[in-house]
Amino acid sequence: MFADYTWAELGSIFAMQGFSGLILFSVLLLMALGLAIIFGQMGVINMAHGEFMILGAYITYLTSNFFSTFLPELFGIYFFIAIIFAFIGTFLLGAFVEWSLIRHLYKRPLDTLLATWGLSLILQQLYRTIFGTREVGVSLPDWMMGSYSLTDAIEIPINGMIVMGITLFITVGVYLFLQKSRKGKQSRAVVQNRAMAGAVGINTASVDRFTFALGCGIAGIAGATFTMIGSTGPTSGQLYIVDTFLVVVFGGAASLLGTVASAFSIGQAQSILEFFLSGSMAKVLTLLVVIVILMLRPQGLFSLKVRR
Amino acid sequence: MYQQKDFVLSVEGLTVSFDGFKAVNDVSFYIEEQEIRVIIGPNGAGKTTILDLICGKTKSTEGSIKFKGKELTKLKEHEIVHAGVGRKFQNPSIYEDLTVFENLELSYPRGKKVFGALTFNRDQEVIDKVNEIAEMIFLEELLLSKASLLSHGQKQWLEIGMLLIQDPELLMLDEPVAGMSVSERKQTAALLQKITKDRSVLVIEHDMHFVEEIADRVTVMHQGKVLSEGSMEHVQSDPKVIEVYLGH
Amino acid sequence: MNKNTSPITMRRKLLKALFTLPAAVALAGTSFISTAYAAEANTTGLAVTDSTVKVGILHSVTGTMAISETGSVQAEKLAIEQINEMGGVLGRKIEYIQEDGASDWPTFAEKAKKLLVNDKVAAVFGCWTSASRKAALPVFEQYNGMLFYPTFYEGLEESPNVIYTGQEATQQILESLNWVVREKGAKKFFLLGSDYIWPRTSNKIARKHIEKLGLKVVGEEYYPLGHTQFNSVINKIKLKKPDVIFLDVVGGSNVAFYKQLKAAGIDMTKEKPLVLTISVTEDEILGIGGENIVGAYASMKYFQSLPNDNNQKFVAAFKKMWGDKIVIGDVTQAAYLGPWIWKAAVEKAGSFDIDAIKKTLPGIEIPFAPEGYVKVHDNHHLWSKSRIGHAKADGQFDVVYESKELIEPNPFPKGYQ
Amino acid sequence: MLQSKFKSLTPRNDVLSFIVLAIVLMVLLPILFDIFRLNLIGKYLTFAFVAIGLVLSWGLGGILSLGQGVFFGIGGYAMAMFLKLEASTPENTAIQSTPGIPDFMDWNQLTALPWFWEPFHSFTFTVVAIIVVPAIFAYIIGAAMFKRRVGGVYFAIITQAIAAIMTILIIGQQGYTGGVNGITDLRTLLGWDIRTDSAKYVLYFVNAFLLLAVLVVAQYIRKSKLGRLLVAMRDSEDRVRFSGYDVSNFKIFIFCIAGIFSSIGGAMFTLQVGFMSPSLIGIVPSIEMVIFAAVGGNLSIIGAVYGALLVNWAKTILSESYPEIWLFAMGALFIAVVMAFPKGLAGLYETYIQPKVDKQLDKWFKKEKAE
Repeated sequence: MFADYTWAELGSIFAMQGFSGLILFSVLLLMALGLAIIFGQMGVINMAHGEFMILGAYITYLTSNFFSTFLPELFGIYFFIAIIFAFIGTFLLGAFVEWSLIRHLYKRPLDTLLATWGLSLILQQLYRTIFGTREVGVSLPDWMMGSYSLTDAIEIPINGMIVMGITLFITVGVYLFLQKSRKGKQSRAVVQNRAMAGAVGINTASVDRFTFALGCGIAGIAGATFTMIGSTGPTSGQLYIVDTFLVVVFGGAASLLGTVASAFSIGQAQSILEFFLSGSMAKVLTLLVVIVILMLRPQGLFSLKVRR
Repeated sequence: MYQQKDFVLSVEGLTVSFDGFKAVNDVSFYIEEQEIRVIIGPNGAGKTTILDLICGKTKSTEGSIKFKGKELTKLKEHEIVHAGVGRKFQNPSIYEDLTVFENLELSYPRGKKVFGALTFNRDQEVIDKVNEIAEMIFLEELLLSKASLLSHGQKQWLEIGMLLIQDPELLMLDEPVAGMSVSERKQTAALLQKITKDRSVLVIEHDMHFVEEIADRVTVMHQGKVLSEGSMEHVQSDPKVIEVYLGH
Repeated sequence: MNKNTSPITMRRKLLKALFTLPAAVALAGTSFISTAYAAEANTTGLAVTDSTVKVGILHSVTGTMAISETGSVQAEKLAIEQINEMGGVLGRKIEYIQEDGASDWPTFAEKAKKLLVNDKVAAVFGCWTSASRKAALPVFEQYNGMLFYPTFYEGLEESPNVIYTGQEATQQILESLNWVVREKGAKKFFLLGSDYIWPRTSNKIARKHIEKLGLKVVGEEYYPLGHTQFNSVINKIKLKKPDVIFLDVVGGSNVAFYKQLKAAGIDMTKEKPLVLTISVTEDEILGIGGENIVGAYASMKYFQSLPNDNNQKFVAAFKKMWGDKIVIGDVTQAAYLGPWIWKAAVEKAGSFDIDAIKKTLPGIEIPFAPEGYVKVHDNHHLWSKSRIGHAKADGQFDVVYESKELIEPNPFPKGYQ
Repeated sequence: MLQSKFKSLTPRNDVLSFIVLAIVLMVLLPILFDIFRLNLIGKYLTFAFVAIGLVLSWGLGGILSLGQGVFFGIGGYAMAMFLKLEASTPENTAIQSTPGIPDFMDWNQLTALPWFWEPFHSFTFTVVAIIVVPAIFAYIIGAAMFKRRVGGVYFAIITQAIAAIMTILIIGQQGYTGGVNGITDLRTLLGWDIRTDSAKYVLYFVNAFLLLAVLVVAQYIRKSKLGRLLVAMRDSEDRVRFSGYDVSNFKIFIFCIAGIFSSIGGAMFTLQVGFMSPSLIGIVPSIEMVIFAAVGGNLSIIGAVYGALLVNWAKTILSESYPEIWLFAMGALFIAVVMAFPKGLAGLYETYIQPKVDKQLDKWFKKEKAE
C-alpha cells in the first residue's frame, strides 16, 4: 500500500500515526484514571463512571454558554475554568453518591455494580429531562480546535495536545497525591488494611468518601476534556464503559503504573491495527488480544506477587 | 543426622520469595510416622508459609517437598489432598451457610468429581461416618445447626473434624487452640492426642503450655530459617532461641 | 428483478383482491360523501368512531436513539394537530397513542403489535432505524397495519404495509456523486461509514456508481457504532489524498469524527478534500457544532433553509409549536409528510380501511410539502428531488444544488447490488 | 437422619412454590390474558431461563457473568438460522440474484450459503447445537478463567468484554449474520406457521413447560451435593480446595449449565418473537438479565422467574404509560433491591409470607393426621 509514496511522505504519516497512538493513549488513560482509583483502590465497580464523565461534559456546556453570553471577552480561556467546575460538580455528586449508596455496599462489590447501574439509568434520564434528548454542541474557542503545522506534512491537532497535557497533569497529580500527601497516604492505608487504619486513628469513612469523590471528580475532568473530541448526549457515557474497565483490569487493578502501561499498550495496538486493518476488525482484534492476555495473566500487566 | 528411613514428609532446601523477599529460606526438616511436630517462632517467621507450601497454596521457588516419596511441589491442591495431606487454617475456615452435618459430609472422601457430586447419595455409610466424627469433635448435638451459629472454639473443632473425615496421613494444623477458652483447650489437647494415633501431625502454635503438652519434637523458625530443632527441653535451652525470644 | 414474479407478492395480491372486494362494494355508494359513517368508513374493526380516529406514534423516547427520533415525533404531532384544525380526516379528529420503542428492536415489534391488535389504530407513524423497521415489519404485514416510515434508508425493501417517506439510498447518493464529479471535478473518493447495513449498502452503491463513472475509490472503512477515535483513519485519508470524503458515519461517532477532522488541520471550506455526507442533517449539527462542520456538503432532499413558501409556513408552525431554538432536519420533514399522505389516501378511498388505502396510496400527491411537490410511487416510496446543502457556521445549510426533476425511487437498483 | 435426607431434597416449601408457579404459568396467566399479552409474557419467560442460570452460577456459585446475553444469542441465533433457512426456499426468494439463500446475504452479494450455515438445514442439528455450542463456549471461557483462578469482578468484566466483542462481530459481519438488523421475518417451523395466534398459544405452553423442566433440573442441582459445594465455595473456596475438590471444574460445570439454560431461553425467544438481533446480546441486555435474577432474589431459582416477569412487566407498563420517566423507576428499582432487599422478592416472601404459609400448612397437615 505504500508503493506510491515518497519516503518523506511516509515518514510524516508515521510520525502522525505515532501521535494518534499517543492521543488515544491519553484518552484511554484519562478515562481510566478515575476508575482506577475507585475500582482499583476501593474495589467498587462503578458502572455510572460514564455518566459522571458526561456530567463533566454538560458542566462544560453550561459554562461555555455562560461565558459566551456574559463574558464573551474571556471565552478564549473558559475551557480551563469549565474543567475546574466539572471537577467540583462531579466531586460533589460523587461524595453524595458515596454517602447515600456506596458506603453501604463495601462488603458486596458485585452489588455495587447493580446499584451503580441503576444510578446510571437515573442519571441518563436526568440529563435527558434537563438537557433534552439531543446531543448538545459544546462550542470551543477556535484556537483549541485548530492544528499546528510542524512541517508541511505533519500537522499536530491542538486538541490532542491539550488532552495529552491534561492527562499528564492529572496522572502526575494523582500519583503525587497518593504517594506524598497525607490524605493520599491515608487512602492507601485504608486500602491495604481497613481495620488497622481505623485503629491508628484514620477516619476511614471520610477517607472512603474522599477517594470515591476524587475518582468521580477525575471522571468529570475527563468528560470535560472529551468535549473537544467527542459527543455530549444523555447516553454518550455508555460509549466509554467497556474500554474503561478493560484498561483498568488489563493494567492490574491496584496499580497506577499498570493503568498507564495498559492504556499505552491498548492505545498503540489499536491505533496501529486501525491503520492497517478496517476499523471494526481493529477494535475486535484489540479486545480479543486483551482478553487472551488477561486469560494468560489474570492479575493484569502489573501486579505484585503477594502472599494470599 | 537423619537416615532415609520412614519419613512421612521430607522438606529439603525449601525456599520461596515474594518480590525478592525470602519468606522461607532454605528450610529442611523431616517428619516421622506418627510424630507430632510443632513449629514455633515469632510473627513473620514463615510458619504459615511453610504450611501453604506443603499443601500447594503457595508455589515454592526452590527446594523439594516429598510426601511418602512423592514430590508435592508439582501437584495441585486437590491432588495433594488426595495424596493424604490435610490442612486446617489459622482462622476457622468452614462453610457458614451450611449445617454442621453438611460441612462434614462435603469432606467425606467420595463424590469429589463433578458428576460424582451430582449423583452423590447420602447413604447410611455416610451418615454413620459423619455421626462418628461429630461425636469425636463434641458436636453430635449440633449436627443440624447452621455452622455460622457455632462458637469460635466449636468452629475450630468442626474444621478439624472435616479433616478427620478425610482420614489424612499428614494432618497440618495452624494454631488449633487460638481463641479458645481454657476448658476448650483441654478438650482440644485430648482430641489431638486421640486423633494422632494413626497419623503424623504438623502443628503451628504459640501457646507454649499447649506445645509442651502435645509435641514430640519442636522446630523453631526465625526470619524464614530453621533456628533450632529437637525436643522441647532441647529447644528451650538453645541459646539462639533464647536470644530471639528474649534478646530484644 | 421483477417484483411481480414473486409468489408472495402474487399471493398477497390475491388476498388483497379478496379482502378489498367487500370493502369496495360497501364504499361504492358513499365515496362521494365527504363524511362517511363509522360503520361504512371502517370495515375491519379499526378504532374509528363517528367523531374520532386513533393512530399510533411509535418512536424511541428513551435510549440511544431518542436523540434522533425526537424530531420525528414532534413533526408527526404537528401534522396531526394541523389536520385536526382543518377538520380532521373524513370529519374525524385524529387521536394519537404514543408508544416508546426504547431504542430496542424487540420493543418496537411488541409495541407495534400492541398498537395494531389492542388499540386497533388506523395507521402508525414511526420507526427510525432500519433494525426497528425490520423488527416491526412482520407485525405490520401479519396484522395488516400501515406504517409511515420517515428515515432515509438503504432500500432493498418494498412492503405493501409501509410507506417510505424518506429517500432510499440511490435517490440520495447518485445525484450527489454526479454533482461533485461535474461541478468539482472529483476523481478519487474515500468512503467512510459506521459499521452497519445502511452505510455498507450506501457505500456499495456509491462505489459501483463511482466505478461506472470510471473514477476511483481509494479507501473504504467502517467503524463500530459509537466509536469515538478517528485519528488513525484521518491519517489514512491524508495518506490517500482523496478528492472527496464520502461519509455515512452516524450518532456520537459523527460528532467525534468532525471534531477530530477539524483538529487534524483539514479545513473543509478549502474543499481539499471535499467532504460529502449523507448522514448529517441540521439535527446532527446541533451536537457537532456548526463551527466544526462548516464547509461540508450534505446530500438530502430537504433543508430547513429551503426558500419556498410551503417551507416558510412549515418552519414557522414548527417553531411556534416546539420553540424558537428548534432545528428541522430531513427526517423531521419526512415524518411530517406521513400524516398528510395518510389523510389524502383515506379521503381518496373514503375509508380508513387498510386495504382500501393500499389501493389509493400510490399516486397520492402532496403539493404543499415543505420540500416541494412529492408523489407516492407504486413501490410505496416517494418521488422527490435531490438537493445538496453547504454547511454554514450557524448550523444551517445553503442549498447549492437541486435536481431539476423528481428522482424516481428505486429500492432494488439494478447494477448497484 | 434419613428423614433429613428426604427433607433436604424436596423441602415442603420448594414443592409448594413450584406447584404454585406451575399453576400460575400453565393455568392462571393463559386464562387472565389475551394472546397478545400472553405472547409478551412468553417473551419475559425466555429471560427467566437466563435468570435461573444466573441464580445457579452467581447466587449459588458466586460467579457473576455479565455476558449471559452471548449464550442467549447463541441459542437465539441457532434457532433463527434454522428458521431463516426454512423461510428462504428458492421459491420464496425467487426475486433475489441468488435464490435460496437468506435475503440479507443476497443484499450483501453472497452467492452461496456460508459453510457454517449449512448444518442448520437440519432441525436435529439445530436442537443439538442449542445445547452443545453454549456448553462448549462456556467450557472454553470457564476453563481459561477458572483454572487460572480468575474470579469475581475480573470474571464479570471479562465476560462483559466478550459480550461487546460478540456484538461488534455480528454487526460487522452482516453478510453472514444479518448485521445490526438481526435475522428477521421468520415464518415457519417445520412447515408450521409460528406467526398465527394458535401457534403462539402452543409456543407459550411449550416455553412454560420447558421453563418448569429447567426449574426441576436447577432444583436437582441445587439440592445435590454439588449445590452444597457451590455454597461452600462461596463461603470458603480454599477449604473446598483443601478438602480435595478441583474447584475450577465445579465452576466450569455450573457456568456451562447457566450457558445452556440461557441458550434454551434464546431459542424460545426467537420462536416466540419471530426474530433475533444483536441488541439482545450486548452489554445492556446482559446486565438487565443479571438484574432479573437480583430482583427475584439471587438465591432463589423460582424467584428468578418472578423477577424476570416483574421487571419486564414493569418495563412494559411504565414505558406505555410514562415513557419519559420509566428509566427513573427502573433505576430506583435496582437501587432499592440492592440496598433494601438484597434477597429480592424471594427474601420478602421468606420474611413476611412464608411463616404464615408454614403455620397454615402445619395446621392443615395436623388436621389430616388427626382425621
